[in-house]
Amino acid sequence: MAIKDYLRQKFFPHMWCPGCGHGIVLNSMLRAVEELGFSKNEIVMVSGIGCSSRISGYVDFHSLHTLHGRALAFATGVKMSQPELNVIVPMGDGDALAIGGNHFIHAARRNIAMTAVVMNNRIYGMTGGQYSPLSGYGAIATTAPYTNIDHDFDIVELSKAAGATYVARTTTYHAQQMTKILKEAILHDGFSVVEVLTQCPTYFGRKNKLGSAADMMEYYKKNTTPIGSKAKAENPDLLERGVFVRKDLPEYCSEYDKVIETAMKGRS
Amino acid sequence: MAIKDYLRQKFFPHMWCPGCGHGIVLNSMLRAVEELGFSKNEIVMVSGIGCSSRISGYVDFHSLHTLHGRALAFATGVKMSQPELNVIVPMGDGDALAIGGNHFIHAARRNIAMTAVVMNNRIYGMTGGQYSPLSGYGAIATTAPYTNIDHDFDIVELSKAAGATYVARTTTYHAQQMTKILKEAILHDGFSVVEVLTQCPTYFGRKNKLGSAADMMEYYKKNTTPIGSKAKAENPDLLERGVFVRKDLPEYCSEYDKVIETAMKGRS
Amino acid sequence: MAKKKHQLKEHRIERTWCKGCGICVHFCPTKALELDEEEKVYAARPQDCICCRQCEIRCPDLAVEVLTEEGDSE
Amino acid sequence: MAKKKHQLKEHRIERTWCKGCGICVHFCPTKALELDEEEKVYAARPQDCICCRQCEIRCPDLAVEVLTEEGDSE
Amino acid sequence: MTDGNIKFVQGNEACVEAALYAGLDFFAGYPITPSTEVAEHMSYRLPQIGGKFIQMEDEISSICAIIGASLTGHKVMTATSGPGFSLMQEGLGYAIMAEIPCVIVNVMRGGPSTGLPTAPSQGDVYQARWGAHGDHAIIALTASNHQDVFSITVDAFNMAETYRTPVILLFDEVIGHMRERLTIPEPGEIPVVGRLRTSVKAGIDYHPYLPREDGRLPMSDFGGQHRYNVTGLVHDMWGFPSNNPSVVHGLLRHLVDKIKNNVDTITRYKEYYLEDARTILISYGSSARSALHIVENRRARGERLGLLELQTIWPFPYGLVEEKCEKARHIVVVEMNMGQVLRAVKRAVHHPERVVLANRIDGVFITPTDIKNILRLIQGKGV
Amino acid sequence: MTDGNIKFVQGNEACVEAALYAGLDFFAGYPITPSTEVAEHMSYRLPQIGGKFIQMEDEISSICAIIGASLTGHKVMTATSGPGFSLMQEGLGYAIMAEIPCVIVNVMRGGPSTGLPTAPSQGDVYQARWGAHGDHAIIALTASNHQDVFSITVDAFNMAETYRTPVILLFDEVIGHMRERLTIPEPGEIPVVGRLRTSVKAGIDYHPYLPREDGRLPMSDFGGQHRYNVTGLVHDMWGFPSNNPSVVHGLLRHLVDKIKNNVDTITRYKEYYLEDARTILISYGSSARSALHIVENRRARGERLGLLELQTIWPFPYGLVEEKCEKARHIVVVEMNMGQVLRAVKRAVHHPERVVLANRIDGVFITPTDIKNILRLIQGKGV
Amino acid sequence: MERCRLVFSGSGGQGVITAAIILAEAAVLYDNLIATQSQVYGPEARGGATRSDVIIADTEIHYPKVTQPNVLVCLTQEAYTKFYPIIRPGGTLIIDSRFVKTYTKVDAQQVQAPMYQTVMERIGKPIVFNICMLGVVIGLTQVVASDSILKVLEKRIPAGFLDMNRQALELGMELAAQVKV
Amino acid sequence: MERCRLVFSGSGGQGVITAAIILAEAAVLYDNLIATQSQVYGPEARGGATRSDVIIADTEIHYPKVTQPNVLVCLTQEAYTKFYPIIRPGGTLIIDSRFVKTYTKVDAQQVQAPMYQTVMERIGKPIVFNICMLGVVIGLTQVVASDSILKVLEKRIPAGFLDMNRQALELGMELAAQVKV
Ligand SMILES: Cc1ncc(C[n+]2csc(CCOP(=O)(O)OP(=O)(O)O)c2C)c(N)n1
Ligand SMILES: Cc1ncc(C[n+]2csc(CCOP(=O)(O)OP(=O)(O)O)c2C)c(N)n1
Ligand code: SF4
Ligand code: SF4
Ligand code: SF4
Ligand code: SF4
Ligand code: SF4
Ligand code: SF4
Ligand SMILES: [Mg+2]
Ligand SMILES: [Mg+2]
Repeated sequence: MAIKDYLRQKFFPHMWCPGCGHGIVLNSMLRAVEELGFSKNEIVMVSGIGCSSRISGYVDFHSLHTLHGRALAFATGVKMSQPELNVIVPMGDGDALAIGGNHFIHAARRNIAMTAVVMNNRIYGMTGGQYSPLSGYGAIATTAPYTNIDHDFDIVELSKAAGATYVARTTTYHAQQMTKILKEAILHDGFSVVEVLTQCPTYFGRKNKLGSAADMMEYYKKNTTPIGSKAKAENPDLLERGVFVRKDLPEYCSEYDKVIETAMKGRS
Repeated sequence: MAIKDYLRQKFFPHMWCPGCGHGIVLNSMLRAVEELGFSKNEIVMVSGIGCSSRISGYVDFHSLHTLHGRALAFATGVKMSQPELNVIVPMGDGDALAIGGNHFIHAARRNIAMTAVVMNNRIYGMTGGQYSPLSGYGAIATTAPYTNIDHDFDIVELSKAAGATYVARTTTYHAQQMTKILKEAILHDGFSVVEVLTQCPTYFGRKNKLGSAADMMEYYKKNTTPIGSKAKAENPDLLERGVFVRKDLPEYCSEYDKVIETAMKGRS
Repeated sequence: MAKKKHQLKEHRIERTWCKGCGICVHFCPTKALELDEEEKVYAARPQDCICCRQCEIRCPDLAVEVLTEEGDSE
Repeated sequence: MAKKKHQLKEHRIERTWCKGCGICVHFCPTKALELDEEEKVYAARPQDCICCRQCEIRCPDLAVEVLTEEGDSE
Repeated sequence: MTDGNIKFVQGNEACVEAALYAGLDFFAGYPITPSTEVAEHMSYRLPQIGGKFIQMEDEISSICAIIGASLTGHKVMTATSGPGFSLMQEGLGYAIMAEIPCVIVNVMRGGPSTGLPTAPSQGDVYQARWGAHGDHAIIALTASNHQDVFSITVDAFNMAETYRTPVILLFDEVIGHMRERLTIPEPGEIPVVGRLRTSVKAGIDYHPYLPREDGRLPMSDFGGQHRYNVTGLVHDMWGFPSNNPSVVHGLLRHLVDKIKNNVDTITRYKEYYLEDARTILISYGSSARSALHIVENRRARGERLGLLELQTIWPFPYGLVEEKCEKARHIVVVEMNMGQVLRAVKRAVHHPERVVLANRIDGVFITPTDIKNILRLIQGKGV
Repeated sequence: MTDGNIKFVQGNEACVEAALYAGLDFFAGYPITPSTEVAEHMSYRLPQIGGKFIQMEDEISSICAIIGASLTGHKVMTATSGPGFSLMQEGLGYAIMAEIPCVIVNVMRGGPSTGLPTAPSQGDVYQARWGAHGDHAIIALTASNHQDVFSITVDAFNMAETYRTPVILLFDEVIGHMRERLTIPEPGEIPVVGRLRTSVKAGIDYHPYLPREDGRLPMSDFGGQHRYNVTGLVHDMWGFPSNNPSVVHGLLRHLVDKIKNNVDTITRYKEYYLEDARTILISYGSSARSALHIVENRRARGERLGLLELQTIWPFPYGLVEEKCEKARHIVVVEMNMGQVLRAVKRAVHHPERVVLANRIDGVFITPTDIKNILRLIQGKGV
Repeated sequence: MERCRLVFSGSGGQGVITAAIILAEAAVLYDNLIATQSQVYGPEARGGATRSDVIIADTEIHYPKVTQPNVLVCLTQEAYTKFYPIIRPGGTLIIDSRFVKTYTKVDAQQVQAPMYQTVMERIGKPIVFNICMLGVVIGLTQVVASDSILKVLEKRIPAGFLDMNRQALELGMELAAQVKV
Repeated sequence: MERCRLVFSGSGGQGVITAAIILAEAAVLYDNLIATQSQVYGPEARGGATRSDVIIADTEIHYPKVTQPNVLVCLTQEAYTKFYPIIRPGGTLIIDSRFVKTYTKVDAQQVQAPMYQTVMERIGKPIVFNICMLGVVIGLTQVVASDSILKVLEKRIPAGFLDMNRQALELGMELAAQVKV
């Protein structure tokens, strides 16, 4: 199937700003699904609220656009009640880790098979540029006019510590890598987290004088490096990209199947 | 001052069950405060809801008994508005890491100076023995009659990943160590987490056939070891005790003072 | 997706979708693309195109598709 | 807190607070303590007490205090 | 009816058995007194029938999870009490807006706030109606004994499916914790409304939000042949966001009218000796037990006392109450709050000045004596 | 009054300036349309005066944080909209129970659920009253222009201190986002009620929950000389948990009565041409602007039309409405919901059948024409 | 039959509530009677005196709490002190002579049975103390058949422990018989 | 004065809303008039046509939205298509000749000013396009004094950029003067 066949084309052009990285995530995600050869009916896309979360409206899958921060909780209900469905959960950084932080760590802890794609633009895009838990120390935002004093989470570290069994990071510049990682993540039988650094030129870019969308992507190119690269050893400020965790651990729904087995045995 | 002078003695004997480890935490905590020589008016104890959270009612400090899971959010308001106060936040494992998980990681991320004491009895004591995010795979609870399939958080790892600048673990058996750690944690200028393994003989102990309160403490003795000990190298199943993280990073309230400085300069 | 180099057939551009962000223009290794005065992209130098599809995969508006002789973009 | 060994004066036991959990009894290194028939602790063998205060610091009900000659427990 | 069908259980367990009878196979919840036994029994019972139980990290995620599971075609429920019910309001509003069948049990305890966790109260009646933001309508049911808990719980599931809406079961601590006899009906004895699935074939445009002529909206399971959108935003008949004023108006009116226009069908109640009653007690839930105690007592003495026991609280059966109270000289609302159903009753009847309140708000289960004292007062007999 | 005191601002900013005027120095919040500008201005303004702003991880923690900060003796506020207000209900109940002065701004948007985030609506009126679990009372205020937003915001802080209670400011999208002139009063021009602190000396038994004869409860700052307990459980006069029935009864009645018994003092309203009005419009918030537009228009033509603009919504001024409407032939409630204040007005007046609704629920700001159409209808002139 | 209102009281670990449930369940499931059981919950139930109310009748029970019990069981001194005043005049007040000293005259038959002591002497397992107490109750009141109690125990208790429970129940009935004489 | 109702429309980045605010603020702060400004929010405002309403008057303004503007500014074709029907008969419709082609007759004075082109030619910075537009508006309507606009600009804009803005404003007034002739 062509990429565009996975789109709900009647809603295009989409609502995102010119140059918004969220569109590149959509682009890569559809390529991943297409390359995996999934049928549209096998996929449920569950999202929260935010610019990023609008992605679910644009794809011709089963789509569930929920409440700010709560996508993973809804998704847990979808997945657990119908484990054969593939559940993809695109999330904003605020959505995933501000209001939604608890559901994030708990989904990771349970190791329930779904793919959380954290579209990290380091800002609340939808509400107009307030700082997020990913903005980072020193950033400017509409609610941090004197620069931000909040430290940011390391999404990879947090996901690992919480128990995610697949954890990766990539950027919108590295669209090809993104597709590859998303494919792996979707196939992974457990909770997978893919952090995508993505540009919000309208708010994060403008407030922090980072130039155009393309400039912001150049930044991703220059300031990231594959995990364990020589470059990283030389320049520890570089941010690593790639797959940080990939491990096999019993998945939650299959574990519950065993509970059912035990319970039914006890009965008969 | 004698330990008992820090107590609201009229509420004794307290409501905890015979042998409940929460009382030992109270005991050690008062010793820590006493040894530090704090006056009662300098300390605010903020707690949520749970057996553990009742601790705040027993101490003759300023005490704020809040909502299930929200203690750190209330405490953030107390501390930030009045940074000279010492804020101690005793929490249940469910309180801190089930419903309250988000406030936990965000308080850690901000590095706001307060001491979260997670009284980890691996169960919801107050409501009668349901599994918590710390019960661990294979445990029995009233809501896990066929054994629990949820993996548990590693509180130390999670606190670290979220940004806590002081992280320690001890047990009710190691009451002396607990006092020492609590002293350090209270003095630490940043967000400190102290996980205390503590027995709930009534629910966790009984459901999981772990014997008496003393037996459960024996278990802590046998199954824990100081960080980096030889014993650990020989038996990786041992749980480490001690201080895992101790680092200096600007504290949130002092950081905000700088914001104020900038803002006031801009004005004058 | 194209692994080896293909022969360009056409840049299929959805003008109404293109928002003129310039990402494709910026990252095209051969500078084959440009924005017109209405800030929509067009293939200014199609002959330079090496069909690497960088424009296609990075377009946030899914507005450009690189059609090659093999027609393998579908 | 007592660092060196002291001379025992008295085990001050708050009987109404003691819930008879047996923790102090179990962990007393010299087995100086016992529960009575009402399940309250008492110093069965005070002469054996080495004033280590393990009972005091581990009592979940803050019911036992080890008073020594130096009176340094205050 | 075989012996095995008789049980001696708590109200909370009766509710669980009824949910299973109604076809529930997914439950997500978070423990809270006095509703915890619902989750506990579910965790034990569901896997026995191949259903799923999950204890979520809080109440917010619990209601979200059941909404997700409902969309895959399952019958779902969560259970909580005051503080947890407050936390569920956002999710409840979502279920209303997205028209998701689900059942939310609130076993009421003393409020406000943490209040009196283990004491009986009926203080959440108005919160059930207005706890979520924005205009909306809601169905809330209750019962006063375990057999009724059973049938009203089945009703709740049936109404959730019929109207594609969340339904609230407002029980209370006394009902939840007390044990008494329950007879599990044979399969088929109480009708069970199944999920209405669309008959639209794959490939043909399916409208998840287009009511049929009978007002019902057939669903299509996630994973099935129809892909559509579900959102808490105002949406069109395909489920896609819209702010077209006529679409907005149409949707909001539909959400309210589908319930208000069916108040008669939704109303469940019981009546005792109303025909000739001069004084009518109106009550619900556990309070109705104390009320009935007094009524039976006084009737034995020949007093013309009757009881109207409401099982449907919302939409409030104004018409029914008006009609039943037409000839009464005194109407006494018996409840454990400061007069919540009282407000509605006063709106319903012709002579609001005839309505008085017999209540308790101190955490003590209202006694027949409490009611007797009020009866003496209104009969002019003093205390 | 100097020129520097005149500003051209959004209603949200007017609210911020008023809060500062009232002595606010701590704000915690989480952005949400259409209230976000409150947080944004706060983040800019507070550090300028040495106050503190914190963006929390969500709305739940925001309300919790301000309660914590209030206890250390600061004046505090948070701001949100529909979904966030739903999430705050548990914390709001806590503030009610623990009697913590604080102000919660809800800039209403279209509901239910995510609804219409950027559209005007007044759908949260009843949620403000009943959104939290358990019996309770609440103060909720509103305003229709920025000068009034200013003074009513100061009032909100004053009432929060006077009654030791959370106060809700129910603004709406139109008021929040629109810009118009605001004159900042000179210090002292509007009275500001400070925190009432206990005069009990250190070492003497202080009762945080023992009302004085005038009903007020002096506070003591955390960190100060008096250590006491604060809890969301039912508590005694020292703040310690109690389930003694008479303590429970006393506390719950106190929480409600301290507000209900002061309805006259709490009531704020404006009236236009009511003396001889045959038709009275009753409105509030931005809707009142459209209503006033029509009234001014019709008065110019000599029609006997008047407007009662409510600024206190809860406790509802039943007495005031009854009195003002006594002689009216028609009463038209103008609001942007399905008739929430309408319900209260119908309870208030002698002839509920004379009350009609002029409303809009489709996300469009109600126009003078909408009201005109209703007026034509009730005057028998058709559409 | 006459409506029988019972209040069982004691401390947390004594199995008072379980006993109450067993009695009421036996009445409902095997004696075709109507019964309700309720109890006091709450943190205070953790430390202090627990209480469970049972009503057994052959007509509908509406109000399920007991204000004046015909039968009051007090297994601790604290429970006795708290609850003895509510006994219905002429009712039966059952106490264990090891744990409770009666220190007042009440208008009721005060039955002081050495239940704990007997159980310890004859069975040696304190865990069946509550079943022995049930034996005393049904022995004195005949409100439920002992067979019905046994049927409930069979459902609830692992086969290996059944004998011990049966023994305890019989012991209780013996004690009751002695009192009666 | 007569009540002046203006609608400014265009696309996101054109500074339409800022211009509207500046105008209204100037009226209130420096011309002692009464004014309201409002705008349409929402995700759709991100992509499509933005709109801001301004009313300027010397008496109280209650209803703050504009249904029929006297002055309508359309800076994109999309905005023109969407909004031209609402112009008050006899009103003034201002468009930029680069971006908008008028394709219909309206009962209004249609002013086609080459604002963008002139700004680019004479100043070279597209950022002051909106201020030039304001110049046209006040030039045509005299609703607010140009000095008042300048005073607002002084408050809002870093000193270094002020000149550029003043120039743009004057350019706009020039364009208006040409039209008028
Ligand atoms: C309960 C609740 N609180 C707040 C909001 C307002 N809100 C909508 S999206 C958003 C944050 C968006 O940021 P992010 O999640 O990073 O997504 P982005 O828009 O940047 O892609 C917020 C705060 C809401 N809709 N619901
Ligand atoms: C919002 C809310 N949800 C649920 C509860 C019920 N509840 C009270 S304490 C508790 C858990 C207690 O467990 P934990 O935090 O581990 O403390 P412990 O009692 O074990 O010390 C729960 C679920 C509540 N009070 N409020
Ligand atoms: S505001 Fe930022 S995140 Fe949102 S669409 Fe625009 S660029 Fe993307
Ligand atoms: S239930 Fe467990 S945690 Fe609670 S008091 Fe008893 S032993 Fe302690
Ligand atoms: S990247 Fe896409 S949207 Fe941007 S200019 Fe190129 S084609 Fe247009
Ligand atoms: S395919 Fe590659 S070379 Fe060709 S236009 Fe696109 S980016 Fe340039
Ligand atoms: S540890 Fe304390 S409570 Fe336990 S037996 Fe000893 S004195 Fe009593
Ligand atoms: S002080 Fe030490 S030795 Fe003495 S009784 Fe206590 S535990 Fe035993
Ligand atoms: Mg973001
Ligand atoms: Mg616990």
